[in-house]
Amino acid sequence: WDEQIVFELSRPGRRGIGVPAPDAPLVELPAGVGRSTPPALPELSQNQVVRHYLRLSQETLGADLNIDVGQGTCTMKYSPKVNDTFVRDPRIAELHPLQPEDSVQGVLEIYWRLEQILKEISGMARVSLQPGAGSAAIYANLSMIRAYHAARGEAGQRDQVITTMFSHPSNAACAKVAGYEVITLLPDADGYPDLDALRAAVGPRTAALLITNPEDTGIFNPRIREFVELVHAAGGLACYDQANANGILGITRARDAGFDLCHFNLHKTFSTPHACGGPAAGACGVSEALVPFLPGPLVDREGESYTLNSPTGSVGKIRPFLGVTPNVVRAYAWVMALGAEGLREVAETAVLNNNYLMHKVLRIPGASVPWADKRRVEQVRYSWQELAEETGVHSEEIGIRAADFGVHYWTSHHPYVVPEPFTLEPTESYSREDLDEYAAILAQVAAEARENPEFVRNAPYNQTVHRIDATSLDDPAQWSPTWRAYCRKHRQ
Amino acid sequence: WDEQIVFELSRPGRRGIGVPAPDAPLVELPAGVGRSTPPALPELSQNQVVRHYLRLSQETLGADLNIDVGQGTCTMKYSPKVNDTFVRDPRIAELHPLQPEDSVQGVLEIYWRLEQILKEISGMARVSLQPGAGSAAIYANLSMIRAYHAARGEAGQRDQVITTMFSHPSNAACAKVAGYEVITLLPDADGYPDLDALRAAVGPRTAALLITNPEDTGIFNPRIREFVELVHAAGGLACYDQANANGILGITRARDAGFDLCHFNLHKTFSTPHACGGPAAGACGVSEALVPFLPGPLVDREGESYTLNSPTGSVGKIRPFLGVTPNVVRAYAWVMALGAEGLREVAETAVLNNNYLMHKVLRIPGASVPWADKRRVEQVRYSWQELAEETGVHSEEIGIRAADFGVHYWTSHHPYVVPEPFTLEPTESYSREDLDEYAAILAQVAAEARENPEFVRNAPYNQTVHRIDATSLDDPAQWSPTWRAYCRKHRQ
Amino acid sequence: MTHPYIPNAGPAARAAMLAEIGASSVEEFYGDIPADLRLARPLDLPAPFADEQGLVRHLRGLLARNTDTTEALSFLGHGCYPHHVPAVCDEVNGRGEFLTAYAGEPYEDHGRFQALFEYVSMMGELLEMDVVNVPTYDGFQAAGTALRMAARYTGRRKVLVSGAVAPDKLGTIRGYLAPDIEVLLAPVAESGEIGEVGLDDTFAALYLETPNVHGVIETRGRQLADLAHSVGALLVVGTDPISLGVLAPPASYGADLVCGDIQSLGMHQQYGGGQAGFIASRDEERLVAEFPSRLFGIAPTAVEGEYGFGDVFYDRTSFALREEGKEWVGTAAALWGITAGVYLALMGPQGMREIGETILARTRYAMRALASSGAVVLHQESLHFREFVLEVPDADALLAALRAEGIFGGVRISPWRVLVCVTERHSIADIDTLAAAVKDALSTSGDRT
Amino acid sequence: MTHPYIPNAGPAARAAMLAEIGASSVEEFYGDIPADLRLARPLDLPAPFADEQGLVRHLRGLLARNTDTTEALSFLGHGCYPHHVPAVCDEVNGRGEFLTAYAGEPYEDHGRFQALFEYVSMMGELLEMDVVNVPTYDGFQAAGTALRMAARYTGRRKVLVSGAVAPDKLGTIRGYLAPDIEVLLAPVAESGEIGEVGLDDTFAALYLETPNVHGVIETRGRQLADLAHSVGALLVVGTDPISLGVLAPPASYGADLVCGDIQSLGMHQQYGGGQAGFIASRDEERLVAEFPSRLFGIAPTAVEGEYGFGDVFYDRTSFALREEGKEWVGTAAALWGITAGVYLALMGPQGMREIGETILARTRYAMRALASSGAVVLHQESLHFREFVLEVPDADALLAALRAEGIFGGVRISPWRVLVCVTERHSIADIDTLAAAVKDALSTSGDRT
Repeated sequence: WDEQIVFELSRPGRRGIGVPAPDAPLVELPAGVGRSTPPALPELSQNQVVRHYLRLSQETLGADLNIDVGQGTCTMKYSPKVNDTFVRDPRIAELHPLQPEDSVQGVLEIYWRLEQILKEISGMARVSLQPGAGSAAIYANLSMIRAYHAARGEAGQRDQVITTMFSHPSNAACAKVAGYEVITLLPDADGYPDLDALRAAVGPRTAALLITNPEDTGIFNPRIREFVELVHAAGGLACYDQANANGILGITRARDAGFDLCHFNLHKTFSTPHACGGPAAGACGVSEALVPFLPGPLVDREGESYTLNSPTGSVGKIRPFLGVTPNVVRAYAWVMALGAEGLREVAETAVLNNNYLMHKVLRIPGASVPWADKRRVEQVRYSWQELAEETGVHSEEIGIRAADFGVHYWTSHHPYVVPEPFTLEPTESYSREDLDEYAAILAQVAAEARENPEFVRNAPYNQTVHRIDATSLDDPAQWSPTWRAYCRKHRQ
Repeated sequence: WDEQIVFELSRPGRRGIGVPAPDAPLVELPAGVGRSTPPALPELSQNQVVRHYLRLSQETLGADLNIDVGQGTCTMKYSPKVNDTFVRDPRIAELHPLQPEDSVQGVLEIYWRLEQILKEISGMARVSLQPGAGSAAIYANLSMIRAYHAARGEAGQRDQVITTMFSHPSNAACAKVAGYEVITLLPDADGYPDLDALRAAVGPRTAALLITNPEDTGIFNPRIREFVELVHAAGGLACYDQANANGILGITRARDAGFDLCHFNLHKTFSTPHACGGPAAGACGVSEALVPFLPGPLVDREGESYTLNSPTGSVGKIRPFLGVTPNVVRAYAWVMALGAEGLREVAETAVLNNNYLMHKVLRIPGASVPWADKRRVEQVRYSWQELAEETGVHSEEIGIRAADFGVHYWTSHHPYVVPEPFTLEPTESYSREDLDEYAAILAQVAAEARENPEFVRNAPYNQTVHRIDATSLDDPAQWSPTWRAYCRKHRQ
Repeated sequence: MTHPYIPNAGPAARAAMLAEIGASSVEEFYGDIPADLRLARPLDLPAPFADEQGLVRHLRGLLARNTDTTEALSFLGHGCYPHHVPAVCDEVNGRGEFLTAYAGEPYEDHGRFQALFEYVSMMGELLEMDVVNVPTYDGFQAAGTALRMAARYTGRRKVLVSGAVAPDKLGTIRGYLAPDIEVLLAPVAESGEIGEVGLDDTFAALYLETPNVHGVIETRGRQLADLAHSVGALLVVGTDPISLGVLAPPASYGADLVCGDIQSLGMHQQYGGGQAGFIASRDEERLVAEFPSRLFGIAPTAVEGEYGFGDVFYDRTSFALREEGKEWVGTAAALWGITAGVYLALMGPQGMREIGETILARTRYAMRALASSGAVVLHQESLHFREFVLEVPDADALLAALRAEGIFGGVRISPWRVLVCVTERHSIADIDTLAAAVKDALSTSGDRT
Repeated sequence: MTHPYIPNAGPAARAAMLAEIGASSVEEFYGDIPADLRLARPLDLPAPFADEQGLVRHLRGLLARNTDTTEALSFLGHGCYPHHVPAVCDEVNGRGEFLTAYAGEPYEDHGRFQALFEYVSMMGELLEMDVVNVPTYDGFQAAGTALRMAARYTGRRKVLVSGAVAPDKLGTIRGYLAPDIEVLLAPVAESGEIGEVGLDDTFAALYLETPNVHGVIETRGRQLADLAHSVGALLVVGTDPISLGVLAPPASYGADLVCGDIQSLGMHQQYGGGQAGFIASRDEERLVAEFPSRLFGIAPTAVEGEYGFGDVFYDRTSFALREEGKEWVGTAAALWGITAGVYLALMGPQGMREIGETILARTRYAMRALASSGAVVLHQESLHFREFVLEVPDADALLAALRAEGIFGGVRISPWRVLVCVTERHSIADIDTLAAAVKDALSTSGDRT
């Protein structure tokens, strides 16, 4: 589609929906309080709005539509359609979060049940389902870490958080927001977070270690218990970012490795849809010692009924109300469709798929994986370094060309510790043929890069738009974060 | 997408959904009664099924996605999304048609209310909502015509039905199925059905006249009352195919012109979605004299409650149960969003749009309209005859090339009385810019046909597939109406 | 302001468009409608809802007066069945593209053609037949057309129809065949199966249903096929495809045409709105020539390896030939065909076998449970699929008593007979609930008399 | 058989893949997990539902224990509002493409970028501001971030926050600012508006909400902006965009940053799942540099006339700079941004004006109706939008009495205060119903005491 911007479709006098008339005397607003000029919103009929947005949707490569194994670390798994039906039910969609408890027993029971499930999966004492996504869960964990140390009178002293380079940037960034100095461990020669660096960093100022395992490289750190113990010995807390939990469900548990806090991303491991980037949902699990600090309220069961209670030293609300309820419902339904055995099949199959895909990708000339001798669990961060050196074509460019074949991939977060990175995570949702097809597309693009680097560099060819010139996006004189800014700067 | 046939995606052992276990002793079936070999259905995981069908959906040009003014006579109007929500409600979706009447008062009330609305719009005494689509409604009307004459002892004598060439083929075809000889009136020099031909045809053998007005040419026959009176005078019935009613809602009524029967297509005039070709819904309206013969049951109101009753001489069921309920609900909701004034706006705007589009199309060199001096109501059957003579490119070919621009059109039913036909009907749903864009696309393709006829003839270029060689579809040795037939004939 | 559904209705837009055309008012375009045919007043219709939420509230208010089968425990069947509808079926048929497409060419509507081709192909596997049509309206229509096809194929004007067919369906078939073809009824045996069959070489077809209207599975298919064929008649079998994971496909015992309704395959009950018909045959040119409906087939394109689609043997339809075509064709129920295709793709061979086994087992369980509850269960020795008949002193009284317990107990098919339907949606506990309620009702009414 | 969600789980598929890799079992891949960390037993989880319908029945059974706001007559607001959600909003956000997309590039996800760019652009028009972010989690978070932005922008570590803010929200803001920034509260005047404001040049910002937590519209915006600016502080205004068809956009009276929640614009209440935050500013480089969130902008492509999209000033985010970026960015609530865009495109300027007028008028009607019913309505002389406070002898008793009538009467904000919410979804009749029920309840309780 060659779809215009919605403002360009506007014609005066049209409208997309009717609004109820006041049926009561109008209220006059004084000057300066009332709006004097109507907002320059577009005016469209309903048919046009539908057509416009359906076209835009078709120009979006949802996980439903493609072999979505390329957004590594994102755990792009199938979000069962049946679970969407529950959240569209008015008995979820039309619930107000402050209804009397006795009118929401069903939804409270779901919260409670999902908490029990996540407690069992993590080994933790309690789990809060309030955070709106993974990073918010990291922030919530940091808030609890801060409250914990404050309660012990060590708020001032413990002002450092240690994390690793292959953990999500939000571990570092949220720690900073929570007031901590951030120490980042780089990988050692084996690709593991550097244990010596941790030994050097840890001490009386250590509030916590925030670590992912397996890290975004796909490598599981076998000495994780040592990491935890080192931090504990120094009086710090150990906090597990379980964004990559999909491959270890039912295999190993956060609490069993000694962690004090952890979080899951329900939109990754537990299948709730990624929704163009949220709403998502995070779940924070904590050990007994940290229960008093959990964000509130939590759902407790008393006999057959469920009630809301806030922990005594709660850090308060990380988000309004109880949480992203639709995703809590979906995650619960997903687990209930699988059970313990099913979750283990999820993990094992995801890991098998990942190793199978790695086997295929490593046969593509020019593709490599750092620390190739290490086992991989759920995803792999690969490198096109050889190909880039040979052809001058960068990983980003290969990814853009891959879009012409109806798939995509993600490189990695910055900085690119792995050069020319691309990160693949096939999860359990994709079939062997899907993985073969995906690898074949990468092989094809790599071959194109060798034969005709310019061709790849000028891709895409069959997307909605052609190669974007991004320079204006960083130039204050030109950038246009809204249509009105664009018209002012470029349409005068 | 280059999407395989679903059978090609199959791998043994996969499944898309779980089924409840019997929980009771299995029943053994004797040989010959039980199935001996499992059906060769495809085996896919749920993710694959979703991906497959979502891709196929994207390869389908729904009215939601395009300026769908080209499927003339089909009245492709906007189907409001809100109306879909009513039929997905379990209180419609999960109703069984044989529930006790007191458990379905809501749906019966909707049937009753829609009948009142259609009675008012048509002027008829009663309306049945049972037929599954327009042609089924035509057949239902013919069944009533047959029953009416039989009740008067004229079943044997009245064995002819008269219709017109610009009425839908089902008028002729259903009449034949109902046992009638069919006489078809051709257009006269003015494009009207030939009145002299009717005079010649009408007589004691005449059971009914089946006529559309405006006909598919878009021309309203001003002498329609004479037609009706001629038939009445001969003892026949006059039956109005109101598939083209959209332009005359609230303007003129079937009964006021003397018709004894009529039918509406709820999926055309009343906005219910066309659904790839049904489920649709037809509504048969009849005068008092024909009420006893209506398909049953009908909904009657008694005080505040609604009951089902069958007319005394009912022709029985045209379809199981009461009708295509979801479309009855949608049609009712559509009228209730518009009201009398709104329906008239619908009609007037549709007619305005049609005349505006005609004005634009007639400026395209090579496009013409037969009987150009006649006014048009709701649609127009145009001709590319001049263009075809000049370039050798046929109307079908131009339509296929137009698909490359994201629109389509329909030529006409056979036979092509209008040479190189194409039939456009913009309805009220499309904006002026939409019509301008549509006309511009036709102009562009016409220009291409002049410059490079081969180019147009080999279209399409950016559809899922390229030009189809249809010869095998008419060859019994090659045709493949199923995958198993295809594999047998072409994959040995 | 203009109505949200009518972009060009505003006075300014109208005026501009009229100016462009050179017309003074919309009235001009109506100039051919004689004054005496013009409605001189506004239509007398209820006041509309100018806002969407008002409309929603009005409609929801009406719907609230319904009690649906997720609220009541329903054992209603008799042609419309409460099977589980996979969420993916709704997801696919709710897609705007499929919901609002109509009659495009096999280029821009490639997906529609492919989805329907796949539907007929999966039905073909289930039926073991090479030709299946794009859906017709419903099972009634499909049976009527299949019999007309048989009549044209054989050139004969008489058909024998099993007596174990629903009365409404029989009425529709009779009406549909009335002008040309005589319909005779075959008796029903004590077992509930079809009884003695008298055929001779004036008959075009024998029409058999299995499972039949009472849920009885016919077991003499091969024998009846041989009998029909021996006099040059066709065997036409009506069936429900959801049974064919466990029941032998009629073609395997000699059926020439198979027909029925596909509502079971992924359509909600929708107060009867989910019906759609199918007809299948072997790939014999003379039989294919008798289909009125559209048949979609694969065709090559200009590019090797692409699958194109198109109409098989279009020049037999009324679209091509008007009254010279076979019966008629028009908009029918294509979306339900696509949906049934989704259903079959989800279920696969294993799912179809399991659902059949579950229904068979639960039906027998229900028959035994109800027999123990004091009702007479007819045809107990016969095989049943999904439905069976209870005989009770007073069907209305029983159903009313069950209704009071929140149970739609079945379809009253005579003053003393109730047709009970059990699917995979009914758990053993649901069946036990019914049996207990029936027992209560019968013992209470026994007390009263 | 494999699970429907796991295509490769079957033993044969596994074996073939392992063979291809050259591994003997999946266990090999777990070789790095020490034995003492391995869970030696299966997880202790509830038995799953192997079939979809069982799952559906289980979940629907749980949902049936909820009473939703279409069943009860609800006057609950306090941050989550019962506005009408146009069906088109649900249609668009239910599309599989939008629902399941994530973080693709602006090529294959062109539609996602465009839809979000259009959302921020329409918000920009409503707010009369040139910079609006892609949604953050919710209005709480947006307020916290806006204040942090102000602190970084001004280099100051103190903010003054209106006392008329919801306690939960204030708590979240305090927590969010705690490490660096001191939060002081401004008093609330008798009128319900913000009271005396003491600012000096140590303050980074004044945070004002309008309509505020009690539904009162602040009328001194310009004065407060001038005051803040006079000491070099920013005016940060929290608002609900649904009010801006009738209320002056805060930028028009001098607000530097505007923030809030967009749940009102097309999101169902979802038990609190529909929240999403926005922050807006003028297009000043130093302010833009302080946004932690993603900003989407138009960029040219290799083809003249095409609109490409991309991230504006990416190198300020934590994606680019980890802890050196501004706060953090991550998955938040993009789909609700797309949905709010659909909402605004449907409503247009006229719709936004009308809905504002209707809410204003009905709120005043409700205040008068309730004042006549015997309750004390606070801040009666002030302008209200959507919410107001009732003062009653016993809030719990009143709400319980209303609940018994099928009414969720409002949010208890203190033992004797109830916050009542009225939107365009509440008809005059609904309001009268509430008023009558309140009257009954108060007179009955009066009898009792």
